[in-house]
Amino acid sequence: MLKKSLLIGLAAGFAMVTGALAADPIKIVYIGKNTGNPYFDSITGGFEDACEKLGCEFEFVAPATAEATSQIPFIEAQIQRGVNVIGIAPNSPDALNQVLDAAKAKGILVLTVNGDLVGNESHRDATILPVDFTKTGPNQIELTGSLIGYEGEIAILSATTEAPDQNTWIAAMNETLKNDPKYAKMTLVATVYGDDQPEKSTTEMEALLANYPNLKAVIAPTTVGIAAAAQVVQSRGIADKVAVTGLGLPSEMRDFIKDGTVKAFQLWSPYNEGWLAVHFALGLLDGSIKNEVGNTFEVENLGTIKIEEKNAMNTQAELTTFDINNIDDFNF
Amino acid sequence: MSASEMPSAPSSQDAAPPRPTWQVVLVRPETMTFLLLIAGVFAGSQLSPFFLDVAYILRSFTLYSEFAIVALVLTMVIIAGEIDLSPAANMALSACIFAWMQQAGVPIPLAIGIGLLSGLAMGALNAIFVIGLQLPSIIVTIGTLTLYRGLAQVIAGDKSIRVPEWFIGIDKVMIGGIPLPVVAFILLAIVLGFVLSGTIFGRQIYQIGTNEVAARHAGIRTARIKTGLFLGIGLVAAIAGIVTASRLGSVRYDLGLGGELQMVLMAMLGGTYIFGGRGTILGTFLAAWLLVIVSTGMIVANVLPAVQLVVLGVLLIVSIVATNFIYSRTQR
Amino acid sequence: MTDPTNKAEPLLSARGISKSFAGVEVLRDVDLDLMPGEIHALLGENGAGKSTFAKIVAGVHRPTRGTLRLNAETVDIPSPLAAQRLGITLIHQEPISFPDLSVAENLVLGRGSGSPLSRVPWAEIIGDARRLIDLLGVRIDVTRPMRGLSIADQQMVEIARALASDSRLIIMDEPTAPLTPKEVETLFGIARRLRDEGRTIIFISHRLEEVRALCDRVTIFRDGSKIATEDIGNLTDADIIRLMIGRPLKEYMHRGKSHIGEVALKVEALSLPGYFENISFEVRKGEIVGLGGLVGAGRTDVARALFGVAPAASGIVWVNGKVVHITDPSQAIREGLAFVPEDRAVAGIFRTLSVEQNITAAVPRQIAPSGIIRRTIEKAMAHDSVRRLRIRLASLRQPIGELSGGNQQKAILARWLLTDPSVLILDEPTRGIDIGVKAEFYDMIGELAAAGRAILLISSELPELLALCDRVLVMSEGHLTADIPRADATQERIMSAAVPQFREAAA
Amino acid sequence: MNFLRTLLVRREAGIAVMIVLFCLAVGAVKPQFLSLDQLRIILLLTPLIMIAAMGQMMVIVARHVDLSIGSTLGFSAMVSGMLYRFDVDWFGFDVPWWTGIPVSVVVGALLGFGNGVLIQLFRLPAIIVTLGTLSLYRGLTFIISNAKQIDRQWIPSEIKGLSQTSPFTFPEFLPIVGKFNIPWIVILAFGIAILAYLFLMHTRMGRQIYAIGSNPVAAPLRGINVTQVNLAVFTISGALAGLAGIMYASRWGFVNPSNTGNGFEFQVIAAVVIGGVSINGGVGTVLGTVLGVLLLGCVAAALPLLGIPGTSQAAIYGAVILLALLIDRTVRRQGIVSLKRVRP
Repeated sequence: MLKKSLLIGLAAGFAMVTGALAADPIKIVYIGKNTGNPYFDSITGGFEDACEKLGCEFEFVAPATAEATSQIPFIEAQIQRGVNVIGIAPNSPDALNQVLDAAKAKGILVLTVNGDLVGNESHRDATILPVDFTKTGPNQIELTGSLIGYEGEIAILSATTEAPDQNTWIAAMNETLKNDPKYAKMTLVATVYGDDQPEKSTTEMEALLANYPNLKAVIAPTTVGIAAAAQVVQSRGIADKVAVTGLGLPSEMRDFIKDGTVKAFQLWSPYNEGWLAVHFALGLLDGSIKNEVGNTFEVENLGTIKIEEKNAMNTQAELTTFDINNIDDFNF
Repeated sequence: MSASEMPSAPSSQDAAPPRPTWQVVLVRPETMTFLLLIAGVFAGSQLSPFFLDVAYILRSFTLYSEFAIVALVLTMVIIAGEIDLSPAANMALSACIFAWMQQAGVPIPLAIGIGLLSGLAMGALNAIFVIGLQLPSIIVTIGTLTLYRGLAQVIAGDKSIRVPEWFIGIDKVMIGGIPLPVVAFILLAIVLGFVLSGTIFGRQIYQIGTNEVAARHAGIRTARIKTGLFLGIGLVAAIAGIVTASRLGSVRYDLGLGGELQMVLMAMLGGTYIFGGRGTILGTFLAAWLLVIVSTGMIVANVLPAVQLVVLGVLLIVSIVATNFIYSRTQR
Repeated sequence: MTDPTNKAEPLLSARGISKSFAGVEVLRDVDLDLMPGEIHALLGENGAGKSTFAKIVAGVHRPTRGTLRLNAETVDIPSPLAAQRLGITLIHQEPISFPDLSVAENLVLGRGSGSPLSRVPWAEIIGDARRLIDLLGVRIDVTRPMRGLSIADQQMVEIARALASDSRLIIMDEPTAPLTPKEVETLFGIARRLRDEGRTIIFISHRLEEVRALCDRVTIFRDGSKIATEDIGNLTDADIIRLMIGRPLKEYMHRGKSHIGEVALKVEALSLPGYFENISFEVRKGEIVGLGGLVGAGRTDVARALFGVAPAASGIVWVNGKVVHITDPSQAIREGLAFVPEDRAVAGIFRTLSVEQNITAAVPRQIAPSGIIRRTIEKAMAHDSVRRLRIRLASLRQPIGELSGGNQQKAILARWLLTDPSVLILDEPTRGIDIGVKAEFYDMIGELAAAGRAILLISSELPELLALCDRVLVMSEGHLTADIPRADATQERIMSAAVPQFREAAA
Repeated sequence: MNFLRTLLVRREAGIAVMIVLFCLAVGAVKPQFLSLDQLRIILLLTPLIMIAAMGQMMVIVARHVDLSIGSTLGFSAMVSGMLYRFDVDWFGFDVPWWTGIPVSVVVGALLGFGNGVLIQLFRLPAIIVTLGTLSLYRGLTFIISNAKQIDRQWIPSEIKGLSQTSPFTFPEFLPIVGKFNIPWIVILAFGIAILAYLFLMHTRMGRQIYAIGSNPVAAPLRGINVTQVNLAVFTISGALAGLAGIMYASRWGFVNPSNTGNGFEFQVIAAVVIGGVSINGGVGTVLGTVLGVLLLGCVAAALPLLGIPGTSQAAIYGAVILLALLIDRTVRRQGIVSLKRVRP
């Protein structure tokens, strides 16, 4: 018994020694909101490909559920594992502050990828966002306008009432509608929240149709919302009367595009977020990039990236629009 | 009148011989918990070289310390023949009320007081339904669990409420190198362990759980003691909620979501008998460490969270089967 | 009546039936033949083995050894279902029913076979049920749920069920306890009719007069063995009692008169609607007052009300001259009351806890003056109790569930003596206790009274009341119907006050 | 007073009245609530809950509870989803569109059977066992799916069509009902309810479920095979959760390892308890359960129409469960009192 445990101890010791001897590659981990979220498959793909190309170790972990605190033990564990870079899509803008500070104190580079710690930016080193979020609202309004001839009642089906990104966009949409004479004949009649649950999103959508019989378009700037809204329109066979658009995943929306339920919707490339995150992180670590606002650097496939206010950077300037012509070109 | 004058009773009436002492001491569920704990430490050290680090394990325990603290009181509730599935939701609602109050300008001590009072009130509502109206606690607390978390959501929506900087970081306060919440857990375990085994209050909890009708007939104020337990767990849950708020620095309605499963698991793994009357604080104390060791070991080894769910479910079922088996063997 | 033993073949013959529970033999080598068309009584003290034997025949228990032959074929009866299929039905002491199901369903449940998905023929079931109930000459709506039926009606449904399953052997386990004499008469009429149809009935009862009125033969059990099987006509009551207890009745010692002092417990106009009405009596120090009556007459409810388990709605209670309003047992204990409840397992013992804990359960202040348990005090108190009451055990730390019934009951009594009560309420204290320990109890009760305690003794055993009590109160249907001084107390007087019809005639 | 009592006792009538009053009240504020269109919305909100509620009802009537149905739903939906997704990789051909229906039902039945075995074999309380399998089955869903969602392109359009197309439509020229169609999924749910009714009221085993719930101790004495019945009850509950799983895929067009069926058990238990099924076993009707489901559906449909934020929905469910418990308690107490009168 004693002999056996001694052997195991020795073996473990050897493993550590050999591990230390090999040139330590940079270890990057990305912590998603929760497992089973198809959105993160695509981001992870970007991380993996970039790491393979640039030579670093990558792992994706995520808690089973997306409540505010569920990521904390995972961050603790990564600190303990001694990774070099933590990328995270935070489940809470502030509940992670303490543990992220602990990570930074250990010299770990903390990047928020696809979602930021709004109001708590000091607790991470930089953030990588897919697009310039100030342009999302106007982009969406323009797309909607083009679908309904810039005239008629529209409504918004959002995620949760407090979702920071969505609220930024909705505010921008309101501004655009109010200020741009091009959209003077479009009126926003309601903003409702489906809490990113299919059931709730569906009942909210049904309620919109019941409350506003003259509705021309629904903007759902959330992947769950747009799918639910499209499904309602599809089952009621009113695609020609009510246009559904917003932000969606091509993989989830392909069918709706093909059967004409949805004419067009928008998104960015989640893949590129992962791709950019790895390039940026490795650049910082080897000193080729300085993490200062206003600096720029080149990334393969993405061109010149500029570090904006609050150390934020975007993979692309404006949203990509998906419709029947290009939907099959995207596999995420 | 002496016994020898009476016709001697047949052999069937004689008392059965008691079990040998070694059996009484060793054949008990706590032994199983302890062995599992050792096995867990060993398995964890085999899974990941980063696991065996006292500071890390203590830090990880801190993340579960609020649940563990409540689980100690829950153990007493279960021994008394009841169960409470609502404390995790209670934690969320108390913390939300506290955070909401302090945000509205109520001084922190007063806000804490109100938070604790609301925890007591939630315990009282459970007590009214279970003791006053004689409804089964398991169904009642499933109802109140939904209600309390729902109310937390009504109060806080899904935004997080910040607490002031100085209030943050109770888990960073170290006493002899041990985080304060862990110290609190250990102290509470010692106190409650003594209360349960050494005081008349504890004695009567066992008696109520063994046979409530008999307890009432023996003049034990069953309603008062059980009400006390529900109030106690309500209060302790509120304390745990506010400790969590200090650890996280912010409060959201989903604080401690799913914590009821962890708490029940700690009590069950520690050999608390689901039908009441049996169990010890020592068992729950060991089980809390076991659970943290198992979870942490898997997280630091980057085991899929799915596997963790499976392991938790299996552990729960195995622990009840084993506990029931041990008790049925030792009970004639 | 022809002698049934002359008929050729027994319906059921048992040979060498033995049964052990956890290594303890409760039934030893019982041989018994039951003839078709006879009503056969099983008699014996509690725990003598008669119910165990009946349950083996009904498939509830399986014998450890021995064989059963039904119509000369060896049979194995592994379950009540198997028994039913063989035409054996057990009618339980307390009818087991499914309160949420209709009477008709209760009648047919478990009858016949068929795939689980086979159709329930409702029309047929309801028709059959009506027919059966009519046959018994009672009025019950068979489509209403069982919940809410009186015990007697439930029993009728049970009997109807036995008829429905066309049973050849019907076992009635103390069926008459909750019934009124009129209902008993109906039941007997039915039983006789069934016998005349050629069925066999096993009748378990403690009431000799009923056995005598109904049964053809009796078998007497004692300490797990069959003592005798005889035609009822060949035995006198004294014979039967001698066979049952193994010695003459007079060994139940008649205690000497103790000094009767001032009033310790006085009750006036105590009422709890639906349970008892207008109960008034008093018990003096040193006095043993019996409380007799049929099961369900409200005696236990009065005791529970006095002790605060289920408080009365109105009425006044004095304890030692002071008016008290007791709403909780803890309060009752403070006022000097003690209550040994009827059902030990349900309301008395903490099965898995130690004997020590069980004994000291009612005196928390004494073993833990500051809230913290003082083990030495506790141990000394428990030890002293064990010695005084001669509780037989291996260790004070032993779970009380490991003790015999009599010793468990002694421990409960010990618990109450530690509270030093001035009024002791004993509800069926000797039920389920073997005869040796019973006599010990009688002595103890006498001693307690002699020491100046007031004792209210609830008992269904008339000899017990007659032997021990200074006065016997009798309850019937929630009312106090008699207060009989010792000198005038006879079994007949007590029974006539206990049975509703007689009371009305007497009034 | 007498009327109130009848209401409480005849729970079905009570719920029906509650539904009508609720709808009228909402209709007074929002007239569009009282339309055939809304009826269709409500009906479409309920089928998953109704299917699973039939199983849960049997479990509760037998004096148990099944907390694992949400995870069972998720797992069986995932198995079918993966079958559609990977059929070519696994078998080299496309499986017919209907394959998922029997597969999900069988998978659900197996999981339910697993619950039953644990509960019956080890004599464990169902609530704790199913709390364990709630976690266990959810974890297995993640593992088999490798935590990947099955997107709508993989779900056959016939399956999705079940919740959109109707087997029959009213003639167009009819006023009002002309455009009213009842999708397959709703008909299926009511069909299951009718089957459940026939099973519970008109088969031997159905009645035995009531008997066990009414008096679990006496049931074996009456020759009822309690093991068999309990296993059957949990298996049926699992099978119906499985059917609800494939219907989830139909209704929402995707299967997600984490969302699908998450928290479903609370909705179902709420509906069943509201429907008058007693948590003390032995009492409950299919009609009551159907009405309970519909009442929940009405509430769920009315909230967004009234502009009540979705965040208060959980609190309302919780309050409704507690309210149902109170009503249950009131009814039960009357029963106990009347029983005590004849049997002190």
